[in-house]
Amino acid sequence: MNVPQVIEIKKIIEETPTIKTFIFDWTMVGENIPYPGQFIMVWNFNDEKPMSISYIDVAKGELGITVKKVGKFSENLHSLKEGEKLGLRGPYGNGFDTDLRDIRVLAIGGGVGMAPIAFFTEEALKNKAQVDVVCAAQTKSELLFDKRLEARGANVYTCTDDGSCGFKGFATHRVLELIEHKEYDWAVVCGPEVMMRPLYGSLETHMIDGEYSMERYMKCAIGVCGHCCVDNTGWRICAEGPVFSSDQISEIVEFGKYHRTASGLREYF
Amino acid sequence: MNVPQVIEIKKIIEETPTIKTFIFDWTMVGENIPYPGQFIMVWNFNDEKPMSISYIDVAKGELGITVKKVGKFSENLHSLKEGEKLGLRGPYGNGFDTDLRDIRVLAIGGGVGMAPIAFFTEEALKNKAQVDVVCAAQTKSELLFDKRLEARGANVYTCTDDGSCGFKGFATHRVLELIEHKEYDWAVVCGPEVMMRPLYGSLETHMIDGEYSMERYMKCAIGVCGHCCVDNTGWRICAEGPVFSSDQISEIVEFGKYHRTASGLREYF
Amino acid sequence: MLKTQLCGIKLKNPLMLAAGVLGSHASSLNWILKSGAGAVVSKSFSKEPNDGYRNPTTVAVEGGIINAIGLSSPGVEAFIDELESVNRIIGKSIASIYGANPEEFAYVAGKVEDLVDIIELNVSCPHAMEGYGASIGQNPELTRNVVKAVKEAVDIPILAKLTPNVTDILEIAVAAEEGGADGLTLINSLGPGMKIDIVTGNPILANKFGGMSGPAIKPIAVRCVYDVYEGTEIPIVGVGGIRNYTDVIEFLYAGASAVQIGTSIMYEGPEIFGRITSDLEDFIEESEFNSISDMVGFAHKE
Amino acid sequence: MLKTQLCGIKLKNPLMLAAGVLGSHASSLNWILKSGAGAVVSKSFSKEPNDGYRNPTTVAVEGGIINAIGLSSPGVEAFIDELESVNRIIGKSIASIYGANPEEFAYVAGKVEDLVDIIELNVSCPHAMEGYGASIGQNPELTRNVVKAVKEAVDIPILAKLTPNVTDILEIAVAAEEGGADGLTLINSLGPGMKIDIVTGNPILANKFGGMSGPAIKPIAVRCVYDVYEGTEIPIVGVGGIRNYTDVIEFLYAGASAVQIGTSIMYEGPEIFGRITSDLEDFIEESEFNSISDMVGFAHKE
Ligand SMILES: Cc1cc2nc3c(=O)[nH]c(=O)nc-3n(C[C@H](O)[C@H](O)[C@H](O)COP(=O)(O)OP(=O)(O)OC[C@H]3O[C@@H](n4cnc5c(N)ncnc54)[C@H](O)[C@@H]3O)c2cc1C
Ligand SMILES: Cc1cc2nc3c(=O)[nH]c(=O)nc-3n(C[C@H](O)[C@H](O)[C@H](O)COP(=O)(O)OP(=O)(O)OC[C@H]3O[C@@H](n4cnc5c(N)ncnc54)[C@H](O)[C@@H]3O)c2cc1C
Ligand SMILES: Cc1cc2nc3c(=O)[nH]c(=O)nc-3n(C[C@H](O)[C@H](O)[C@H](O)COP(=O)(O)O)c2cc1C
Ligand SMILES: Cc1cc2nc3c(=O)[nH]c(=O)nc-3n(C[C@H](O)[C@H](O)[C@H](O)COP(=O)(O)O)c2cc1C
Ligand code: FES
Ligand code: FES
Repeated sequence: MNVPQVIEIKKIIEETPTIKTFIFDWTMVGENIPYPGQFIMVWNFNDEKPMSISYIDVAKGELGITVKKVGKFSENLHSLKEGEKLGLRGPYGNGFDTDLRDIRVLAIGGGVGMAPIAFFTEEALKNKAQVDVVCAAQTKSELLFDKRLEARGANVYTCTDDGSCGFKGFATHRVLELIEHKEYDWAVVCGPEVMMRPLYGSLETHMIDGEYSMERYMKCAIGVCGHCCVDNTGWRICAEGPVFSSDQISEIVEFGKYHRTASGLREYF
Repeated sequence: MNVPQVIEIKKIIEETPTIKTFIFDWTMVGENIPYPGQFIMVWNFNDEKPMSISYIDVAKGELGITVKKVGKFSENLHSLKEGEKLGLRGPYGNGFDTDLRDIRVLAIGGGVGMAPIAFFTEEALKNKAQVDVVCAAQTKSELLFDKRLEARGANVYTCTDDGSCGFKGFATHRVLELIEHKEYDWAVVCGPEVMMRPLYGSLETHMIDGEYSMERYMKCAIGVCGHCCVDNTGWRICAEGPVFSSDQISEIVEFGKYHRTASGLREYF
Repeated sequence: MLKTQLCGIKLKNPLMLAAGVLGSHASSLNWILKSGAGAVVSKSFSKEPNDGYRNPTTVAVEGGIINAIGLSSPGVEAFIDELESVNRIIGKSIASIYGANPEEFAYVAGKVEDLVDIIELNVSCPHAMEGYGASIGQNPELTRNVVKAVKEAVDIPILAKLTPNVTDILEIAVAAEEGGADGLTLINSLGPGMKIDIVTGNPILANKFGGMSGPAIKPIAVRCVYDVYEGTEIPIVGVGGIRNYTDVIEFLYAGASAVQIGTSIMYEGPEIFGRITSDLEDFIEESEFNSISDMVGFAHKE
Repeated sequence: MLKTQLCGIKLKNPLMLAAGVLGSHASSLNWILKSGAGAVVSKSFSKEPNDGYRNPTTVAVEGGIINAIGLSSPGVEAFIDELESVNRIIGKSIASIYGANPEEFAYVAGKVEDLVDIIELNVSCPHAMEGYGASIGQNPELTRNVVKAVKEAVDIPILAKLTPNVTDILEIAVAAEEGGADGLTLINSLGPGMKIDIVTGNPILANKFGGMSGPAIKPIAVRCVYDVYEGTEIPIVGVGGIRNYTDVIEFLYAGASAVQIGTSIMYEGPEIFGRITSDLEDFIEESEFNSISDMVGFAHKE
């Protein structure tokens, strides 16, 4: 399983001007069946990087990843056409708890952080959770998966930095407004750490436990190299993570503060 | 499984002046459970040689081998005491067919060739076969397992080269006498090839099919080295054998004629 | 569709039996040929008979086995009888030979030249007696001399089989090429390795250590083929850990023109040749390749 | 009961974390110590920061993985912060360092001498940049010089970690001993090896080849320890493929005074240290041994 399987891109969906979803055929058996929050390593024959799983269809045997164009690797993926190939290995990491029947969940995704949130929301809804989604982006055209999740029965609350969708402000603001007026039992969060850090504060203040998905520079993704370990617990994002509970987040002192580059040097957010 | 397990000798039974049985504890699960005709490789920390399994007790988790003192290795085994250790790996090879309900079987063992014959006879009797055993040795005190099999319900016919047990003559003579007066459906044979060769002739003449257990110099016992292969089929005694059907025996041109030494040189019987 | 050639010798497919595995008798060699191999390599034999090491001569390890058979051989005179009975109509016959010096190699090669299609020089056994096997193949000078002596003695193609247990296999490969080898067989068994019984403290093999073979050594073998392909001009026969058609493809891509299969016969018997040839045919049919030779060295493309 | 010592350093047990596995941050090193390791070896670091190779840097193979992380390192200045946070009360801290020449090694060693208990010299990485890693450890002269320079620069014990990818590891071990090494760590990853994708023909690792580690390399590592134990006087740390207490015993019997565990952490996480220590205790209790040191070299008995 820890060898990339080279698979044709079956379908490419342009989600926003900077975000595309890539769909692949995927054998859905045993440990191969991903759950929300897990990621796969994507090899473009030049580099290999982690991507959250944003979509699966077990019956059709399909899996999707959703990529934002931000640098060399993601630009290369965006240049690919249907029928071209990528190497995929995984799924890796733990995942979100989706066994949330009758639980009132607030799912919060910032930017391409909506990728695992969308997959989570669909599974949680199947399990009869009540899911409100906060979908945040810089501008309206960049909102990701808001329509998709609305169609599945989630209440979707959007917000953008420039107010182009109505609500002007960061996810934090949107969430604060919501939790002051509505009761939630559980939160699920994925996005830039500069967004997650204050969100974590607000949710803690309102005593809303939940799970947070983190990103760190990954090399092996199979729990050996130690490059993705976080201070001070030493947990591996690729094995013990990428999803951590609120309690665990409180032990991850670097959360929202710094991460490490390819060499291992700390880089502060 | 292809690594010797070092096990204490639980019990040693002096069967004859030159033959001892060694009993070991043995984990009786799955492929570890031997069937008659299979052998194990026995390591005395100096050399390693094949020995047929002569006895098992699945409930008690016991396995036995029966060794005749003929040379350096077997002499060393004979010098061991209960509680001392040997390395065992296996079981290897195919085995005798024991699924012989209501079949009239003639089981023939010469010398220590009675080891797998005894194990076979017990299993065949459990499966409700009718088993007559010809137990041959050089002299009465060397008769092996005749009492054991009689006690289990087999008809045992003994013969010795010197007539000390009553019948004087080789197994071939004993068998000829029997098959001329009694009907058999199936024969099972193990002993020196100089004995098996004429026996094969007689049994073929009387149209009695059966199975023959062969010995060849063994190195790996796991079917790679090719040292135990026989002409002209190339079959490996350790994998396709050591038990062969009458039809197969007819294709093994070296049967009863020659075998090969450690270097691979042919040695004629 | 799998037809190819090696050093001018036509092969019905690129799969060969590796030396020392089911290769002591004509009967087993013929069985392997009937099972679908394009060629068979004999067990390595020498001028004089040799019993090899005491047992245990093999023991299982993770992903394969280690063995120290110790180059048992009935000697060339006896082996001639075997080679004469190999069915060279259904496949090619390759003699693997060993010796202590160039003269012995040349002598044995000359004796069997007319009975086989290719001669493979075993200068690489990792558990041979002092002066034999890898003690030659770990030295470029000795390797060159052995190859040269045999090249001068016979007219059929010769393959030099090399050991991976050197600091730089390319250096040895180049020496063999300079000596006149028509091709290279890479790799002999790895290590050597050792397994110790934890109850008694005894190394399990009578020879204490032995060469490692089987699926676990494949990555090393593929790398050796890849490296040597870049630095030499003569064809390569890849060997080490092949169990499936995908393994064969890796070796071809790395630069092998043909491959040998040894230890994996332990898992499923000679039938492995039939299974892999048919899987390989299916693969090529669905691929953009037209022949085996199209695939050779594909991993070196830009 | 598992208490032992290495180069005069007391260890609560003979199990250590191997270099480069979960060893980049103090946080993961402390986690491993808390999980029961007697000592931890850091990821190898250098004078200046180094990104290492592009991904893919690891890929699975039969019985283990091959990796070409490429010695990524934040540089000694940044690594000092990590070493300062290692909890040296619950276990020992070992710095693995690398460099291009004796001066660089000595410089880095001097910088961290006060922060660790032992320094391990990585002269053996099989996928390092030209001039680093195994290109030192494959040459006895260079190895001797690096060891000597560090020995002169620091007062704490130094281990030379050697590569198995040489014709004769004993030759290198002796050179390291002559250079003044207090002990030897055997072995760094094997090969290197290569895995090729059969669809595209690309070698999977960005660096094309990488060092092999995991259970498959154990027989080779055990043999290296066994051989070097016979030819040198200084203590040996065994490493390569350990997954169970039985593997640890094999290394001790072969001649290792302590062992390191790397790749197998992939299978069950840091808990492997707790499990193996407890299994090892049970074994010793039922055996005739009284201590770890009783077991060292047991396979060499007559
Ligand atoms: C668990 C996880 C899930 C992810 N899921 C997604 C996803 O669903 N969609 C998506 O678009 N992106 C996702 N990413 C980020 C993605 O892996 C890349 O970092 C991103 O595509 C940028 O790469 P680039 O080369 O295009 O840009 P670059 O400019 O090269 O990199 C931008 C930043 O990405 C980070 N990065 C680069 N390489 C890696 C690496 N090997 N591992 C981790 N981070 C790296 C670094 O912080 C870097 O500064 C995920 C990352 C992680 C760790
Ligand atoms: C499948 C099989 C089952 C056997 N079962 C039994 C058994 O139940 N009881 C028993 O006493 N013996 C059995 N043997 C024979 C046994 O393996 C030894 O050959 C025998 O003990 C003689 O060994 P030695 O060293 O004492 O005598 P030696 O004088 O060294 O050998 C006598 C003869 O034994 C044969 N022999 C030696 N080494 C081997 C070897 N590695 N493999 C095969 N044959 C060898 C040779 O023909 C040799 O000439 C069996 C052999 C085989 C192949
Ligand atoms: C039992 C055994 C015996 C071998 N004997 C020889 C030999 O005589 N000559 C030789 O060149 N190689 C010999 N080899 C090495 C194989 O030919 C081959 O190079 C090696 O095993 C790697 O291939 P594999 O992994 O497919 O077995 C032997 C290997 C095994 C397992
Ligand atoms: C991902 C990875 C990174 C490694 N990095 C280093 C390193 O930086 N320095 C070093 O000396 N050895 C390094 N090694 C080698 C290990 O320390 C060890 O020698 C080798 O992996 C064999 O042990 P194992 O089979 O228990 O992993 C690394 C191994 C792996 C798997
Ligand atoms: S990326 Fe290597 S341990 Fe997580
Ligand atoms: S003993 Fe090796 S193949 Fe049978």
